[in-house]
Parts: sequence; C-alpha cells; structure tokens
Amino acid sequence: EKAKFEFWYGLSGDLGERVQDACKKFNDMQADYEIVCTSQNSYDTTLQNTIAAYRAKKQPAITQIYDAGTLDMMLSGAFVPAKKLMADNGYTIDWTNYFSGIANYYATAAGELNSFPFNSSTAMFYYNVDAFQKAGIDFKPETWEEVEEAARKLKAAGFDCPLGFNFDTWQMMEQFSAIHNQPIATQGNGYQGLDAELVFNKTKFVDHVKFFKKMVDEKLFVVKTKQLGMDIVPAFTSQTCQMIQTSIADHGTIGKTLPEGVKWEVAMLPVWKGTQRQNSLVGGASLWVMAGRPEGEYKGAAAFLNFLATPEMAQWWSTVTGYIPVTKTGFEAMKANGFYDKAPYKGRELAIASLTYTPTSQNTRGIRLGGFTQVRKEVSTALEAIFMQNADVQAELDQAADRSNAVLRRFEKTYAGQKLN
Amino acid sequence: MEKRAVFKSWWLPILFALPQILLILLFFYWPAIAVMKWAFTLEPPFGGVAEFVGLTNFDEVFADPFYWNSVAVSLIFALCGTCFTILIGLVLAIAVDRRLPGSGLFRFLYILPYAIAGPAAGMAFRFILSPERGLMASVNAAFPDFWNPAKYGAHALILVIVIFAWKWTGYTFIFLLAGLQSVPRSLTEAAAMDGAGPIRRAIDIQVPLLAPTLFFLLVIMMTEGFVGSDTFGIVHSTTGGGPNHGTEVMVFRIVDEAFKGLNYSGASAQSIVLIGLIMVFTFIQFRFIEKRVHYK
Amino acid sequence: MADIDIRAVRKSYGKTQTLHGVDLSFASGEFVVILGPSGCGKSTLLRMIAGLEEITAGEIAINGRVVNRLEPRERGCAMVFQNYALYPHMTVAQNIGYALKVAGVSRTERETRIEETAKIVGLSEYLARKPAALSGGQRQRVAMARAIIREPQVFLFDEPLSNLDAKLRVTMRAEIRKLHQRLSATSIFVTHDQIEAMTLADKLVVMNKGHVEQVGQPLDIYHRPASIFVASFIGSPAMNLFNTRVEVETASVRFGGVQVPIDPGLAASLRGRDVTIGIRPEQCAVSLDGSGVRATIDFVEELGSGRVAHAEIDGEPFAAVIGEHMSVRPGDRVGLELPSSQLHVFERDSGRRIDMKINSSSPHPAAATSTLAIVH
Amino acid sequence: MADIDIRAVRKSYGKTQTLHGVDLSFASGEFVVILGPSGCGKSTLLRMIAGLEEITAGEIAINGRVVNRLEPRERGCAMVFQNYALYPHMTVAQNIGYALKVAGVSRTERETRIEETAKIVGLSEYLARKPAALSGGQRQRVAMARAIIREPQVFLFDEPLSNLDAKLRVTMRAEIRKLHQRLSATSIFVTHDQIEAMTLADKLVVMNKGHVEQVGQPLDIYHRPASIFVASFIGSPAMNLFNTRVEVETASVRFGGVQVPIDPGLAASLRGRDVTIGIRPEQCAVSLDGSGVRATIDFVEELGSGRVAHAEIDGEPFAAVIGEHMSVRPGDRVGLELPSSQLHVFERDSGRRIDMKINSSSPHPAAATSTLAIVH
Amino acid sequence: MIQRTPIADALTYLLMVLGFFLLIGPFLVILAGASQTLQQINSVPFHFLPQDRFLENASAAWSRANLGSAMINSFIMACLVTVGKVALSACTAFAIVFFRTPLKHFFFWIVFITLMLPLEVRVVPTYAVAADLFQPFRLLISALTGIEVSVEWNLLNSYAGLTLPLIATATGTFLYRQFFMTLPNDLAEAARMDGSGPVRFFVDMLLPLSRTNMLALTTIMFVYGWNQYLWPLLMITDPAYKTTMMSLSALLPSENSLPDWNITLAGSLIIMAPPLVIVAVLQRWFVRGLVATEK
Ligand SMILES: Nc1ncnc2c1ncn2[C@@H]1O[C@H](COP(=O)(O)OP(=O)(O)OP(=O)(O)O)[C@@H](O)[C@H]1O
Ligand SMILES: Nc1ncnc2c1ncn2[C@@H]1O[C@H](COP(=O)(O)OP(=O)(O)OP(=O)(O)O)[C@@H](O)[C@H]1O
Ligand SMILES: O=P(O)(O)OC[C@H](O)CO
Ligand SMILES: [Mg+2]
Ligand SMILES: [Mg+2]
Repeated sequence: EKAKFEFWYGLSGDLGERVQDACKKFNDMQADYEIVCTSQNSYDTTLQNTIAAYRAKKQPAITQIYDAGTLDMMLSGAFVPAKKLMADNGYTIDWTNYFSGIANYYATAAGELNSFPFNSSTAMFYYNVDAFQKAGIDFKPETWEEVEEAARKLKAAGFDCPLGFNFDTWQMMEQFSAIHNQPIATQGNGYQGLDAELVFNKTKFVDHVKFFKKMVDEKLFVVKTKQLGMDIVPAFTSQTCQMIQTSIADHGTIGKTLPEGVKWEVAMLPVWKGTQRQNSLVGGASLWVMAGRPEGEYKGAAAFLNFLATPEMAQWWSTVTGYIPVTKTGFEAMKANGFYDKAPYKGRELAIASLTYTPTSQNTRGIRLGGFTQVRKEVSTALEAIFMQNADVQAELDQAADRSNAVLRRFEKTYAGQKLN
Repeated sequence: MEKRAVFKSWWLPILFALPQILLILLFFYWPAIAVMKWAFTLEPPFGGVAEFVGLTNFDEVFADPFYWNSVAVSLIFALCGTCFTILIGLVLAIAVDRRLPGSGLFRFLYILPYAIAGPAAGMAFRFILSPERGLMASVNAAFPDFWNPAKYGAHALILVIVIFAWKWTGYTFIFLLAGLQSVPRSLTEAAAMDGAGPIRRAIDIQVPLLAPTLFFLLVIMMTEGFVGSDTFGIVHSTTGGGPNHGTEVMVFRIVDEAFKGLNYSGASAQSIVLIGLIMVFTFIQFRFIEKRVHYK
Repeated sequence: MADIDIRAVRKSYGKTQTLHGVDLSFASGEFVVILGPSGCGKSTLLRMIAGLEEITAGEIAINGRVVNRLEPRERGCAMVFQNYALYPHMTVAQNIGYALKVAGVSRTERETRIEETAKIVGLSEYLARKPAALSGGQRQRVAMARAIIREPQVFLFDEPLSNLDAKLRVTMRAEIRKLHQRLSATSIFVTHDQIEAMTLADKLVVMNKGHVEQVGQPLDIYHRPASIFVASFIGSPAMNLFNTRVEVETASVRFGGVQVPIDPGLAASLRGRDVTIGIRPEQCAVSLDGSGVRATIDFVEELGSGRVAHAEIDGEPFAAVIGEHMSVRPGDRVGLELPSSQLHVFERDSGRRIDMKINSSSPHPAAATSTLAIVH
Repeated sequence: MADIDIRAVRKSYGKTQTLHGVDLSFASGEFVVILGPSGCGKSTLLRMIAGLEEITAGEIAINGRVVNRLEPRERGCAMVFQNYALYPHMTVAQNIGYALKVAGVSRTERETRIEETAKIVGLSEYLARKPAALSGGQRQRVAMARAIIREPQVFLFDEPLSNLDAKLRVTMRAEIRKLHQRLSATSIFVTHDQIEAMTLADKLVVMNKGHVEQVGQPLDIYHRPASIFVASFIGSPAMNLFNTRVEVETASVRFGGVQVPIDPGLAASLRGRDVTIGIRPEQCAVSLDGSGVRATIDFVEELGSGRVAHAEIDGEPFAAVIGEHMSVRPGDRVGLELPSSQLHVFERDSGRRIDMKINSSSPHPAAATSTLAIVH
Repeated sequence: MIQRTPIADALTYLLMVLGFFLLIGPFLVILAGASQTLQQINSVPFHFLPQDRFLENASAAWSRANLGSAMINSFIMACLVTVGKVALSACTAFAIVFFRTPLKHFFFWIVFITLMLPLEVRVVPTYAVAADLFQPFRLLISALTGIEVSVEWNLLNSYAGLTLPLIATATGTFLYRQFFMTLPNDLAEAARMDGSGPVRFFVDMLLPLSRTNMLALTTIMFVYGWNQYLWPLLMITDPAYKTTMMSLSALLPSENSLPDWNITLAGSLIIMAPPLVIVAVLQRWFVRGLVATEK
C-alpha cells in the first residue's frame, strides 16, 4: 500500500501536462509513495483554494504558490519550512547551490529557504525577426528608444500591432522597476518590515506608463488581452503583434506554436537609454509544504521534492518548459552539454543572464509585500483605466498606490506583532 | 390567510421540519454567524487569532469608492434587468394571450432560456456578441468601436444585462401570461362591449389588473438581479467584473474580495450590508405576497 | 329600442354543435326572457347577439341590419354580466363612465351623465368607491348603470341575479322591471330561474339542448306547455307526468288502475298511441273519501305556506298540493281527482303537446290533422 | 343512534365570540335541521360536535359521554361536507373505503362493504371513476356513501345540497330522508334553505348571530315564530311586518290608516307599547270591493302556480297572495283584510313574540305576566 | 369575440416572431456556430446556417473538457438537489401548515428568512462549515460539557458537500406552503373524520395531490442544481467531482491556441441540453405548479 499525498499546482494547458508528466515519473520511479497531482487552473486559484482548504484542514501536502503569494504564505504559519522538512526526513540539500536571486525571493532574512524554487522564470522581450527584416530594422531592441523606433518602422511597413501588451503588472511594473533599480515599495520592497509603503507612483514607472500611453495613442503599441479576444502570447504566435514582453516560461510554447520557419528572437527586457541595467526579478512559483498533514505524507513530499531537485529532473523540466534551472550546477550542466546552443532552446540562457545581471540591490531582491495579489490587481485596474478609458496616468497610479497601501496596512494590522524573519 | 390548523401533535411537526431546519441551521445560520464574527475582526487568511476591530471593516467598505461603484452597478444591473425582463415578458404575454393560431408554440419556446445557466449563457453570448466575430464584427467593421465590451464599461454592463434579461424573460413571461389569463374574460368582454379595442383593453384593463403579478415579479427580479446565482455566474464568466470595475456587481465583489483579495473581513462586512439590503426586500415581499394589491 | 331577428342561427365549438338552428324575433321594446337548464345554450345565444361569440351559421339582424360581422361596440348593445364584470381597479364613477371615455366624450359631459345615471340606480353616494367596497346589490347596480349610460338599443342580461341572495333577488327583479319601463329598450334576459322568468317576461323563450322549445307569454307557457320538457321544467313542484295509452272506446286513459276520462275528440284521434299525460300538483284534488285514483301517501311536505302530499302511483312519484286543513298522514289511502280539463297530453315519442286547437303563438304552421295539432 | 346534549356551549375565535352559550338536546334517531343566515354559527356548532373545532366553554355529550376532549374519529360521527371534500386523487371506491382502510379493515371485507354501500346510494357503476368525472349529484352521493359506510351513530351534514341545482336538490332531499328512515342514525343537518329545513326536520333549530332563536317542530315555528327574526326569516314571500302601537280602547292597531282589531286581552296588556305586527302574505284576503286596509297595487307577480300582489302601505312594501281568478292589475285600488287570528304580535325592542299562552317548547320558564308570555 | 382587426393580428405575429428571435435566436446562433468549421465560425460576416460538423465539434468538446464524467457528476448533483429539496420541503411545509404548534411561527420565519439569501452571499463561511460539518456541535458540546470531541466530517469533494448546502434554502418549502394553503380545509377534516392521522394524511392525501407542484419543483430544482456555478467552483478540487459548469472554462479556446469557438459552442450546447430537456418536457406542470401557487 503506497502512501498517498496531494500536490496542487496552478499551471494549466501545456505546462500543466508537463507537471503531470513529472508526477507520473515520480510514481513510476518508486514504490513507496503515490503523489496525486491536481491542477487548480491558475496561480491565484491555487493560492485561494489552498487557503480555503487549509482553513478546512483539507490542504494538500504540497502546493505551488506564485511569487506574489510569498509573504502571505510566510506569515501564515501554515507550512513546513523547506529546510526543516528535508532535514527531518534525512535529505541533504546544498542550499547554497540555488541562484541567490532566486533563493532571495523565497528565503528568510537569514537566507533559509521556506519553499522550494520550482518553476522559475523572468520576463523577456520577444520579437519577430522576419517582421523586423521586412520593416528594415537592423538593430536589436535593447532600449525603449529603440523599441519605439522599431515600432514606428513596423507600423510604416504595414504592421498593425508593432508591440502588444496587456495589463499584467509583472512585466510592466515589477520587472521594469527592478531592471531600472526603482523601488516598488519602501523598506526594500518590504523586506525590512511590514510597514512598507508603495511608491511606484513616484518612480520612473510613471514615465514608463506615460510613454506607453503615448505609444498607444500613436497606435504603435496595442492592447491585447483575453477580454479583447486575444492575449499577448497568441498575438505574437499568430504574428499579429511583432514584439511582446512575457515570461521565459512561454519560450517553449511560442517556439512550438509559431509556424515553422518564422524567425524570432528573445532578448532581455529593454531599458531606457542611459540606465544602468540591474538584475531582473525571479518569477514563477515555488513549492510549499503545508503544515498539518499526517507524518507519512511528509516523507513522500520530501521524496518528491528531492526527486524534482535531481539534476536529471531539473534538466528535463527546463527542457520541456521554458523555465530556467534553479540551481547553479543544473545551469552549468545544461550549458556544458550545449543545451542552449541548439535551436529551440537557444536564448533561454538570457533569462539567467538577466536574473544574474548584477548582484541584487534593495530594489531587485524581490518583493515582499502582503496581499500582493490585490496590489497587482489595483495596478492592473489602473492600467486598464489608463489605456482603455483614457484616464489620467498620474491620478490613476496615485489612486492605485493609495488603495494598495490600504491593503498593506490591513495586512500589517492583521499580522500585528509578527516579525519578518 | 391562516390555515385552519388541524393536527395537534407537538412532536410530529418538529420531526417533519427537523431535517430541513437542521440543514438550514448548519448551512445558513451558522455561516451567517461566522460572517458576523469576521466582519468585526481582522480575519487572517489562513485563520488564527483575529483582532477585534469594531466597525473598522465597515468604515473601510463605505470609504471605498469602488464599493459604491459596485452598489451602483448592482442597482443598474438589477433595475435594468428587471425592467427588460418584465417589459419584454409583458409584451410577449399580451401577444400570446390573444390566442392566435400558433401562439402555443411560441409560448413553449419562450420559456426555454430559463433552463440555461447564467455562466453557460454568458459563454455563448461572449461569442454571439463578441466584437471581433459573430454578429457584432460586421457592425464594428462598419462603425469601428461601436461595440466593445472589453473596452467600454457601459458596453460590458449592457452585455451582462442582456444575458440576464435573456435568461429571465421567459420566466416573467410565464407569470404574466398566467396573470393575464386569470383576468376574467368577462372583464375584457365588458370592455369590448364598452367600445374598447384590443390595445385600449390591454392598457385600460389588462395591465392594471396585472398589478399584483407585476409587483411580485418586480421584487423577485430585483432580488434575482441583486444576488441571484446567475448574477455572479454571468459576470464571472463574461467580464470578470471589468473593464475597470464596470461590471463589478456586489456579489462578485464580495467573492473577489474574499477569495482573491484574501480579505475575508472586508468581504464579510459587505455581505452583511448586502444581507441587510435583501432583508428589506424580503420584508417588502412578504408583506405583499400575503396581502398584495388585491382588488378583490 | 330595436327589433332583433335571429334566423337559423347555429353555433359549433369545434365538432360539437351547441345551438341547432335558432329562429326568434323580438319586437322593439320587448322584455324577453330566455329560460332553460344549465348548458342549453342561453349564454351562447346572448353572446352571439352581443358580438362576443362568432356566429357559425345563420344571421342575426338588429333593426333590420345584419350584424354578423360587426364588432361588439358597433352593435349598440349593452350587457350586464352574470358576475357583473366590474373593473376592479376603477371607481364606481370610472366604471360607469368607461364606455363614454372610450368613445371620447368630454370630461365635463361625462361627469354629468355619470351623475345622472348614478341617480337612476341610486348610487350617487358611492361614486368614489371601488367595486370591492360595495355590496352585492350595489355591484349589480353599477353593472346596470354601466349599461344604462350608453343608452343602448338593446339590453342584454346574462343571469345578472344569480349571484345574489334570495331577498336581494326579489328587490333587484323589481328594479330591473322598473328600469325597463323607464327606458323601454329591447331587453333580453337570460336565466335559469323560473320565478324570474315568469315575473319579468313579456315574452318567454324556453330553450333546451340548443333548441328553442317554446316561445310565448309566460302564463301561456305555464298553462299550455308545448312539450314534456317545458311541462316538467316549469312549475314547482313539478308537473306530474305519467305514460299511458289512450282507450278510444271509453275516451279515457288508464292511470293508477282507474280510467281517467279525457276529451272524446282527442281520444279518437289518438287511437292506440303512446302518450304522456301531465297534471300540475295544484290541480289534482285530494279527497279522503277515496274517489278517483287511489294512492297511499308516502309523506307530506309541510312548506308552511302550503302542503304537498307525495305518493307513488304505478311506481312513479306523484305530488299533489293539499289544503291547509286537510289532515293526511303517511300511510293514509286517499283518492286523487284529475279534472279532465286540466290534463295535458303529450305525444310520447316526440314529446310534443297534443291539443284540439292550433296554438296561435306557434311559429310554424301546424303539420297535423285538422282537429289535432302538435304544438312546436 | 345516539342522543346528543349540548350544554352552554360557547365558541370564541380570539376575542370575537361566535357562539354565545348554546343549549340543545337531540334525541336518538331524530332528524335535526339547523337553520340560520350565513355566518350565524351553524357550521361552527356542527364542527364542534364533530370534533373539528375546540369547544371554548360548555360541554357536548354524545350518548351521555362528554366528548369535549375526544378526537373526531373517536366520536362515532360521520360528516358530509358542503363541497363534499372528496379526495380528488382517489376513485369513488377508494373514497368510500378510505375510512375502513385507515381502520385497518381487510381488503376483502372492505370491498364487500364498499359494494353494499355503493348499492344503497346507487353508485355501483361508478366505483372506478375519479370524482372529477362525476356529476354534482353523484359526487354528493359519494360523500353520503363515505359517511354511511362507517355506520356512524351520528350523521352530520353541512349544507350538503347547497351546491346542487334546484331539481337535484329536490331529489337529494328525498334521498336523504329515505336514508334517514333506513339507517335512523341521529342526523344533524345544517342549511340556510328554508324549504330544506321545513321538509326534512323532525326538529328545527333556528339560529341567529350565535344564539338559538327557536327550537321546535317546523310547522310550529312557521305558525308561531318566536321572534321578529324568525318571522321574517321563515316563509316566502316573507311575512309582512309593520311597526305600530296598540290602542287599548279599540283593541286594535293602526295600519294603513285603518284600525285592525286584535285580541282585546292582548291589547289590554300591551297598553301603549311599541309592537311589530306581522301577517303572512297568504293570510291576508284581497278584495276588489275595498273593505279593510286600502292599498294601490304596484305590480302583480304571476308565478303560474299562484299570484302575488305587491303594494306599498305606509311607505313599506306589502305582499299578498291572491286567487287565480281574481283580476287585479297595477294601479287598482284594493282592500286588504287582515284576520285578527292570523296576526303575529312582537315586542318591538326585544323582538320577541307576544302570545296569550305560554309556548310549551320554550326552554326557559316564562318571565312575564300571567296572561302574557314572551316566547324565547 | 368578433374582431375584425387584421392589423392587430399582424402586429401580434410580428411581436411574437420578434420575441422568437430575441429568445430563441441565441440558441440558433449557438447551433449554427456549433456545427461549423473553424474557418466558417471565424468568418465575417457570420453564417447563420447550421452546417454538418456538429458531431465532430461535440466530440472534440466532449473530450477537451472531459464532459463525460462532468455530465455524470452534474446529473447526480442535480438529482440529489432535486430529490432532497422536494422531499424536505414537502415535510417542512406540512409541519408549518397543518399543525397548530407554538413553534409554527418560529419554523416559518427561520425557514423563510433564507428565501432571499442565496449561497453566493454567504459562500465563504459556508465553505468552512462544509469542510468541518461537526464543528458547531463540537463547539456546542465543549461549551456545554467541556469535553473535546474529535469527530470530523468533511464534505469537500463529495456529493453531499455539493448538494446539502444547496438544499438548505426555502424556495421549495415556500412553493409547497402556498400549495397547501390552497387546499380546502375540508379535505383534511374529511380525512380526519375518516380516522386518518397526520402521517397518513400526508402520505395518502398531500403527496398524491401535490404531484403538479412536485413536478414544478423538480423542474426548478433540476435547473438550479445543474446550473450551480460558484459553489462547485470553490468546493471541488478533485477532478473526479468536477461538474459541467466547472468545465465551461476548459471549453473556452485556450489562450495560446486557435479560436475554435465552434468547439466551445458545441460543448456549451451539450451542457445546456439536460436542463433544457427537463424544462421542455415538464414545462406544462412547471407552469401550472408555479402559477397556481405563487399567484
Ligand atoms: N368555449 C366553448 N368551447 C366548447 N364548448 C362550449 C364553450 N362555451 C360553451 N360551450 C358549451 O356550450 C353549451 C352551452 O353553453 P352556454 O354557456 O350557452 O350554456 P348556458 O345555457 O348559458 O348554461 P348556464 O345556465 O350554465 O350558464 C354547453 O354545453 C357548454 O359546455
Ligand atoms: N377560524 C375562524 N376564525 C375566526 N372567525 C371564524 C372562524 N371560523 C368562523 N368564524 C366566524 O364565526 C362565525 C360563524 O361561522 P360559521 O362558519 O359557523 O357560519 P355559518 O352559519 O356556517 O355560515 P354559512 O351559512 O355561511 O356557512 C362567522 O362570523 C365567521 O366569520
Ligand atoms: O508565467 P510564469 O510562471 O513565469 O509566472 C509569472 C509571474 O511570476 C506570476 O506571478
Ligand atoms: Mg350561461
Ligand atoms: Mg357554514
């Protein structure tokens, strides 16, 4: 009789199936445990269902929580810290082997990992080389000035949507702020205390949004959302839009979906000219082991996490998805065996490059804000108002910041007396 | 009307009512008490000790312009939904009540949309009224941006109201038709003898006599629009409350705030306000169900 | 004030025929009562005159003008419905004035006429009330006023009294009569109450199963019913009827073991035919000495105002009104005298009355022998 | 077969009292009719006997056993409801047999008894039908059968005939009487129809506004109504009543400008008191020569079996039955003779009858002078 | 009524046909779309004529959203809700209408207050209750006796959890109450005279007599149960219990692939079918039952 335990994850579609593959591999490989993997469709429903289930004492043993839910998890007291779990179950893990940029996001102040980095990513810039050539663009867009120029040329060459974007704040605000070394919130984006306040409405981000607004007015940048019928990735793969910013995780899917022979490239996110580029933030999600399960399940969970961390699995995972390897050795091994030189995978190493571009600063360590899902929603609503309904940029962002601060204050009050560890 | 109660046992009624009473206590009152508790504390998402904060949650709710926006959206949604369902239902009921050959078939067909789940209808209408394909694409081709619910809050609101009205018109239709048919034939005949033509009769005799039914439907549709299970489903499956809160009805906001925003306390406060509102509706309805504007 | 001609009118609902060819004509100003059992087609006929029901075949003419295809409002009829059909959401004044309002009569004129009409029916004080706040009799008057105000040529009443209690019916009957005298519009009044029929009618139409059984003056019909149906339907307690055969030799019929004499001429022409003989309970004399048909009293109904003795003769119930001071009790043997002049004779098969002279009110020429007529 | 005693029974619904102390006792096998206007408490009383209604105060005893706290099924009563209350989803047989089924009677016995009972009421051919497929009279019979099958000691009827048409009522009346003769259970029959009351009752109870007005044999009540209410309520056309004052000197009352003589002894004791005098329409003689009270005929109702002349005297309507051969027409001046022996005299204030001798059926001892009794 | 009003008749037909397109039109569009190819459905202008690809599209939808098990789950859920609701409401309404007890008004109000508060409004705490059904009793017991009991019963991911909270409302009870109130008093009294007690009366009279209402309620509740959206969405995490409404999102064209709305529409048609059939088949009783009581 195998010990069963549950694993909830937030990926769906192609990526979701890859998770199922991983689970199957684990189940096939050993005879002691059986992992039951359930997709909760998306990151936010996973967090939502995990919380509801935890309140009902029906939480899974392992759950996949995205970057934005990190602080919510950390203060919940509802999990078993990664390090403790592995130690308790007799696994030795070289914790220093994780890329520090990645580990920082999920670790305590003392640097101890609470959760296991699993599917890590960062935002990248994708562009259609064929279209660039057709429009006579002979440079790689590394700055926003160049992006604008490229957009104008593409427009002139008859492309209706030179750059497509949506209201996901991850690329637009979080990654932008990181690589431009702009704070999103005070207290080192929240790392130094629950009393952090959002300041994105006073940084370069505002100008950036204004720039986007201008581009949209000139029809150089185009809004592409699910509600409008097509999100950015399909817009890029259907060659409707020639430039997008999206996660490296989509690298695999884009490669598979774009018609054979179409030339495209991935690059680090552009910066404004004259900006000293900083490292970008790690995205994706990590695996949390939930507290309150029977002892037996933790053995299985530890075995599974250990299994995922093996170099073979790490490489397999990075191969079949676009996610980056999370350990230095993993990355080195893949680099060594020429993974990044071959056609479909070429360019993914840039994600690591972006993540590790500089040592982390106050503003690029990560984001440690409570209720960050809500903050994201406030900002993207503001963006929606700005781009769809012509609202004033500064006013909307100010309002979003105010509302987001209220969220932070409520969080602070809710966890009054708790210390960030 | 009080029924002449006939059986006298004291334990039998308790036995008969017990299963449902238990369910209701368990799944209605107990949760309702929990809502109360949460509304006056700051409930941590994962549970645990919650600090009592008095009316803070309510203050925050009332101070939030988007909350009032959701109240307004809910009101518009419920009011427009009610008006459309009742008006269209009334016109169709009057038409079918003329009993021309074939009207039986129409009667049969009109009720069918009632069977459809709001979310399923929402999905279908997302296609039917999509700006890029289906019907509206042609219109938009001629008049760019004539119809774009993803962009314009008003359009999105119209979209969800249309879906609601579509589903519920059959329901009001049936009640109104029955109401019309219970208007004694001799009254319309008397009016005919008095010289009134069909339209005149409809306006002077039939519609005024439908007043009780109309009122009943008004209350039912208002509550359905406010908190009916379709309301959430339609909004969730079509617009997700957007664009820019344009279709964020109260129920949607509550669920969103609780489960997405992890703000159980704020959501509970909103729930209580909503429950209070509905209680007022319920009260009105009960007063009128028992003694409606009966003429006789 | 209009005459009405109904010519070979038929009515079918789907396949079932409800009226089988009705011919009637009413003179201007006449008060016609249509009487008949439930379901015989009274309302149907009335509604066809009103224009509320399509005419399947035949013609209805008002004042000589065929109205078959006219809408109700174009026929100049006013109708008082059984349940009054008052508009519950309008006040009495609005109810009464509605027809004028539809006709576009000016507000001031309307008000004057409403007041006048209300005065006629004695409702002046109730003009502001809703029908729900009126008593049965008052409602009935509103219904009347609503009809009166239109100054119609024809008044149609569909059992307007049947929802009232006994006392009020008597009063309302008197009022309807007075009203008719005052307005003298042609009135057609449907009922299945014979007292109403007898007391109100200038002309009485008795219907049965979609046919007209008899038309005539009420007393005429009472005393000379044209058919077994009419005989049994009119009069209470009902006419005693018995089936027998005519014995020509003795000019008598056999009944209860006794020979009851009948008119010899009649007897001759009826030779051997099956007949039904009828006699009204108030026309047989009961005697204790036992002459006439012998019978044993079953029970005596004491009505206070009179007494009815019930017996069984030849296995059929028989009733006779007896004097107030005659003391009979159940079980007594009595004699019943059946005066030959009071006997009604009907042909068994057709149910038609057989008489010595041709009834002048018969719409059809008699189709019988010279001395014998079957009255239609 | 059970006697029933009702002792000081009261009924209140909340604060309003519906029965104000009713005392009645019925002998075993008696056929009692309770008569009264709508809302007077007839049904309430019946339902209290049946056990369907709590008894607020007082006692009801069946066969000497107080049943106040017994369940309906323990009282041995069967009831026939006004609208029959047939179980619409059961066949006639199931309806009739339901009580037996509940009582756990075996299937075979049940079937035999259902068949027997159905035969009694003539429903054998309809056993498989549902009530909806029956005519009014048949339904009524099912209701009867359902009561009969239980072989009850007491039969309770709550206006069982009021939903039937006139003809059927007469028939059903006779059937109920026959049934009573056959089963001779104590029967209590509630109605507000006087013909039913007069014809069916061994004992008649007249109720008004929660009081018993009079108890007695029907004819007794007709001829000696104990109160103005009973006088006006019983008899049709209703008794003529007029308010006047007694003139002792002439031993008469003044009416229509004429002095109508009354019993001098009575007159003496009534000195100067306000009285109401009543006379039945069939008891005043109308003469053309004009002796007696003078009146102008308003109209004459021809009922076929009789004629009623209507007039107005002292502003009040007055009716008199006239002979068949007397020719009076509206407008004629006639004289009305009011035979003093037929006059009913009532005390105006209390509404009670004033008589020379004490009425033996009165439940209370007379509380009046030696020669004068107010009958309760 | 004699009416020579061809204009009014024409207008009536016009209105009825307009109503037809308004109310049935969407079905026709769905039907047309569901039977077209990817190219056809994405063409502008839209072709309103149904094509022959329905079966292909339907089977594609069936497997994409795993409709097989979802349909079964939805069916089970709808049936349980229906049966539970019909049975419980009849019992409660009986208790409320046919007994004279001091608790009558208490029952009445306790039940009818729930009439207007659907699950959506109190979904958060209801979830918590469903997760630990005995919590109230445990609290009660420990409050009363100080003993900590540790029985738990979790309804998440179960049919009981899907249905019980939905059964706990008053719509059906209200319908029954209204119907019971219209029954003539005499009926119960006749039964009582015949010696029948309350339970017998309930079984022998009320249940058979309320057939129409039962069918009306069956229709309403089946539709209600089948169409539940939010509750399953929250409380079911185990794919084995997924209902059709939860499959809706899976039916939408996935983000990174073709806009194959033809598949989506075919799927939605499948999902709509069962309640549609129920309403169509039971509509006579549905209408009668509703109208006879609510009005
Ligand atoms: N709309 C209809 N469809 C079918 N049959 C009808 C319709 N209206 C009336 N009938 C039938 O026609 C016959 C005559 O009906 P009608 O209403 O004229 O009777 P009536 O003499 O007025 O009876 P009552 O005294 O009961 O009012 C009845 O048998 C009735 O069932
Ligand atoms: N349940 C009740 N609650 C309050 N009042 C009632 C109730 N039942 C009857 N009454 C009142 O008691 C009085 C007597 O009613 P009851 O039914 O006995 O009259 P009834 O003589 O049978 O009249 P009817 O001839 O109309 O049947 C009426 O005034 C009625 O309004
Ligand atoms: O798309 P992913 O998995 O790279 O995640 C993107 C963001 O980090 C989500 O918060
Ligand atoms: Mg009629
Ligand atoms: Mg009664």
